[in-house]
Amino acid sequence: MKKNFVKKVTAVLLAGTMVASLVACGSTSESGNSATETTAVVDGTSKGTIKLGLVAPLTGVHAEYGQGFQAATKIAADEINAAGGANGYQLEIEVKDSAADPKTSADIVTQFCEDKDIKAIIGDFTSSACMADAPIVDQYQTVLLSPTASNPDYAPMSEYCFSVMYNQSNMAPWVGKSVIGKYMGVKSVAVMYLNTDWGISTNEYLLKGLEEAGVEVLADETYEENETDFSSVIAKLKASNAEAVCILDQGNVPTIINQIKSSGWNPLLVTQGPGASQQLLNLCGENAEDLIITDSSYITEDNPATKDFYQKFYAINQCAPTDHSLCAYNTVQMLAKAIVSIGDGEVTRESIKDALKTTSYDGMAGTVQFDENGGGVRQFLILGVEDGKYVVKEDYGFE
Amino acid sequence: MMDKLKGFYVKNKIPVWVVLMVLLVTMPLYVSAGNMRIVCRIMLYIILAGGLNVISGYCGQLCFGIAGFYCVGSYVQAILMKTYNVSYWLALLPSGIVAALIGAVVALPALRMKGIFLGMITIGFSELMRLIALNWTPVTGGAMGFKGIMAPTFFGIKMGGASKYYYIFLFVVIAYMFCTNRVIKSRVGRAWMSIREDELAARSLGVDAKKYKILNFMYGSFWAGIAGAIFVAYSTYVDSTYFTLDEGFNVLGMLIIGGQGTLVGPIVGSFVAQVLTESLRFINVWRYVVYAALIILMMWVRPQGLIGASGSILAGSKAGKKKTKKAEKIVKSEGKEA
Amino acid sequence: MLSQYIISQVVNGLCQGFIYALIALGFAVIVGIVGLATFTHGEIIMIGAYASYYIFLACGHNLILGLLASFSASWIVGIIIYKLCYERFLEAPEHISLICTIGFSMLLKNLAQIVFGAEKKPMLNVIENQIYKFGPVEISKVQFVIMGTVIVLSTTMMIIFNKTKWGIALRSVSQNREAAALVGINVKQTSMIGNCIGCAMAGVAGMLIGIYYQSISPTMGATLSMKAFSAATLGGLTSVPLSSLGGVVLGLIENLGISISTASFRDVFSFGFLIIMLIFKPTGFVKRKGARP
Amino acid sequence: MAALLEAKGVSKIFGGLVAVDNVDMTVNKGDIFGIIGPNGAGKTTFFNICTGFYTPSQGAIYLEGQKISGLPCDQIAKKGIARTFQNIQLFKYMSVLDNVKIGFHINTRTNLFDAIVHSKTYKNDEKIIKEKGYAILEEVGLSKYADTMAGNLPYGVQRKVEIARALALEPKILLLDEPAAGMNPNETDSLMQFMLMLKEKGHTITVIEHDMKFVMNSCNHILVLNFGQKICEGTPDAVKNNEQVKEAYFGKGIIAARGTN
Repeated sequence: MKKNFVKKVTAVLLAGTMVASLVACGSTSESGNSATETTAVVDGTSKGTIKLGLVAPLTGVHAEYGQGFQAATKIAADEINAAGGANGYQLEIEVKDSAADPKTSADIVTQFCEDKDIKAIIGDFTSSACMADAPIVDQYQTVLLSPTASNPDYAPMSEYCFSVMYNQSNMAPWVGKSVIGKYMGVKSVAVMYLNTDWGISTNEYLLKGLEEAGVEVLADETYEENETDFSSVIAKLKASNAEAVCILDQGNVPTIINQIKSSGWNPLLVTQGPGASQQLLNLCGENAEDLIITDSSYITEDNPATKDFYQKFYAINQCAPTDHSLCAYNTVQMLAKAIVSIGDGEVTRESIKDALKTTSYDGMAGTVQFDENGGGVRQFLILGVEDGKYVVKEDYGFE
Repeated sequence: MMDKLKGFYVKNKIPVWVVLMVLLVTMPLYVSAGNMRIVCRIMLYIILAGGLNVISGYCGQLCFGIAGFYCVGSYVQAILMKTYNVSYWLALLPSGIVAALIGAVVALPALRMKGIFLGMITIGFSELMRLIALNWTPVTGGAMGFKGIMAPTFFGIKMGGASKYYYIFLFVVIAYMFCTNRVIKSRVGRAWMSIREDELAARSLGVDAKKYKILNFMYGSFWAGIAGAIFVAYSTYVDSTYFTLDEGFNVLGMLIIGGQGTLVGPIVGSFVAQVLTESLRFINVWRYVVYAALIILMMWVRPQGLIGASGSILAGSKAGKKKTKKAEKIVKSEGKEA
Repeated sequence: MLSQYIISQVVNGLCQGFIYALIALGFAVIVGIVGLATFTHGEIIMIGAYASYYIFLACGHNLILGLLASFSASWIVGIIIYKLCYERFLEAPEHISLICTIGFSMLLKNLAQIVFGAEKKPMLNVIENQIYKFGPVEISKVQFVIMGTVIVLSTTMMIIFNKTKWGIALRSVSQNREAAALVGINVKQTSMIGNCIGCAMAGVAGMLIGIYYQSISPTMGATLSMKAFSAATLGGLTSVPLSSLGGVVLGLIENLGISISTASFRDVFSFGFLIIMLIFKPTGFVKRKGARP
Repeated sequence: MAALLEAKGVSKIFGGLVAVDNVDMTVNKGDIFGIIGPNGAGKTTFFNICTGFYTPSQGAIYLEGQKISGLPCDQIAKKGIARTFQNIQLFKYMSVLDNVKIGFHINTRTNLFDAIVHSKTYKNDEKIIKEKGYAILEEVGLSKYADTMAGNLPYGVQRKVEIARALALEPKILLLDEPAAGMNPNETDSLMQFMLMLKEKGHTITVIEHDMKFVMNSCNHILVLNFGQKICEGTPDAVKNNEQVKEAYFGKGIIAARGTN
């Protein structure tokens, strides 16, 4: 009796969901399916709303960053809307989850492109997903502005593809030549890098910079993205007796620093990639002392430039923002700037693309603009960690 | 309700098929491009789950590593098309065949193993394939992946985009269904099923279990390879992150939701899984929690899958016992009459 | 210098192997006593780690308290897993419970991302950085504590299994469910306890991993559980000592392999070894018994 | 009479246990050959050696003078030995007809490609299978169960299905392992009639059985095993009166006691 009841209830539930989903899939509007964050402040000057799509991994292995994107873009949109909108237009962001799956990401981008109301798309987190999306936005002629896609092949794939995450061809040689060679002045370095598109290209450019500066590379080790135990890599680097260790990674940097310190080794540490965030300091604690890190800004509560963003972000996600979130924040700001620069012209997907090409945004993280391919160019600071806080060692433009 | 549906189908076989075919062929006309991509994804998973169904459903060989064959098929297609400039259509078959050969290699150690040990081998193999794709940079592009794999042209029509590429998926799904339906109902299919049910008895009847297990793995991985091959030109970009173990578990999950050892199982499973995860989007981050809960619930209520027969070896003993009692009654009454 | 390097790699390998061993041991207990495999192990590791994280946050860095917390938290999850994924399916084909555990693992992972937050959490300096030197062997205090804990726990397990009445009941269930029921052992309850012990081992391993790597995240268990799964397979899936041996061997092979090539090939070494081993010895380290099949 | 199945000096040792010890056996064409012996005498082990599940530690098995021991069991099945199992090993979740269809495996040639393109081979094979399959079911008296799932049938019927499946191999010799175990006297009787009928049709049968009445009434030649050793071989009457057999079945004490009486 009881079992039958359970069966019936399940059958009804399943059938209900199926019918609901069929209806939802049948309709083209998709409005019921997604989390729409309307932040429109209705006032007299509003010209209407412009919808932007955000595709990000809200679930799955990269959920941390996807949720960061969601919060950061919301903060940016709220700020813009509160200040009267972008050239009078209110911004509305529609968020959809790609679950870190490139297939799903491409599907969602197609749905966004099909939706005529959406003027530009922000996302995705991984380069893989962005590369899968690129042909679609090219076909539909819609801007895909990724905060973090770092594969050097991505931005040139289409004139509609943009990425805020710095182009490694400018950045990494500078780290090798100016930061490690000149600022730190070390003679030998051991490099460890992530075996992903980003890690490999960064490493390649970094080695060029190091060669120019005449720094000897004693070890150059790579590892998989889901690595947890770095002790054997560290033992290898340790055996090379290098003066400094350069870590090219994003999420794993704190783990690596902690493991280097707990192995009883104390080399000079320099890292590129994770961004100078409060999270890094939290995760490393004392181990982060004397770490050299390059970033366009540092996002902590103490930094007057980022304090506001930090607090807003913390209120939403209950965790400290990372550099990735800041990049996501910048994407919205840049799109808003592009819309402003269109002026009285009609805001279309095409005009946004043309405007975005020449947009430069001067925000809390230095100036960001795009090169001829649509790859982002940012300016960098050299930061050091002292007493658990970031200290600016060299300002923008250090050569 | 199932019986009524079946009865209706048996009575109106031809009209049902005609309506179904017309609906399928004209689908891009009434489904938006965004949703066509979901349809294509469903089709992709039908082929993958179908390949797995042959291995684990019809032959009872536990396989978690279907993503490995999928990976091989994708990369062979990509390499043939990009590096050797082979045309899309010519590259399809070799991709499937290479995947099938790899399947045979995996089947060799599998001959001596069963159950979870076999599952473990396939897991290890699947990860190895992914790692080779990631680390063999000169051939596979490594972490940078393969980009710019173009969709083919078919009599001058470029098959790019979901609405057109859908027909290739549809064709392969129909080909899969057609072939598998025939194979399953033949001597080969019966041999596979006999191995699933009782390998010892099968061998005593002259079924060469080794040969048929290898053949089974090859047939299943062939379709997974084909799925990979057609997917690559659909996605235009491929790298090793597509072929994680989770993908293999996903496919297995879909298969079991639909019902192992049935022809329609993979179709139903893939459809339900994709449509559910898509339609649960309104609950945001909770959707995979709910989806996971539904999977567990499903196992409680219908362990044999939505389509699977309750009297199948795959359904577990409890369901089987009930039927036994029922059958015993029938036999008894027959005995009285006699 | 070279020998020093090799020794340090061996120590690293051993330490990692010990962690694998602890997880694999729990795995072997579950497979042995419940008779069904699990894919939820990675998430149990994560639950154990988070339990100790919150205890450390509330009560300071007290290892014993952390151990108790992770032990009991994962024990409770073990009960839930047993009720949800095993109890109904003890006699059913094994793929059914496997899918249940896959589903439950998905549920826990996503729930953890919602409840604990998706970001990494620091678990800093629970044990201070300190290096001990024994001749050419350098070993950090963390590694020392981890190896110690694993050895103590697994010996306790062995003693419980072999010397106590309770352990004998557990073993009898693992050998023959029906016979055990006939001599008056509550099979269901015993299976559940076996499952909980296995889970608790994974939970404690989670805490140790948190301490060793100094940060935890909801997805931390995935790779580790696969490795432990491999280790247990090497040990024949049901044998506790051999599974632990499998873990240690796997850890050593990975780290020695890395020392001659790169860390990108870590999984190539472990899975490659597993496959080769299984090809030549399908039952892993277990000796094939001479009895009639 | 030509020897169909021969065992020459067959032994099987498991670890330290000698399960079958230097057994010779000759089954002639047209025989119903019985193998009897107390529990644990090594009968089933001996069967498993004949059908290739085990390889003998010593000695060899010959079928029509051709050595078959050492071949895998599916090869031996192809040579013409079909068997049933002590604990019925039917494909329980398949229909009776499908069970029999699988029995035709070695007599058909269809491969994967034949199946996909429905070639001539496939069509021929399916036709043969269908006709002969129904014929066998008719012969065994199971046609009314053709579409029933095998596992749902009562015990006695399952035994028959297993025999029907073995017959589909068109074997030179049929090995039945305790076919009457668990049957009631009526069923046993009908089974015996059935076996005699098969014999009439020219089948050669070897049967392991506990039921003395069954063996004595149906077999024309009997081999007795005890502790893996052959203790007696001959016609039912010869075996009935053999002292060693009585000893093996009833124990030395009883025989001795009887002797003094």
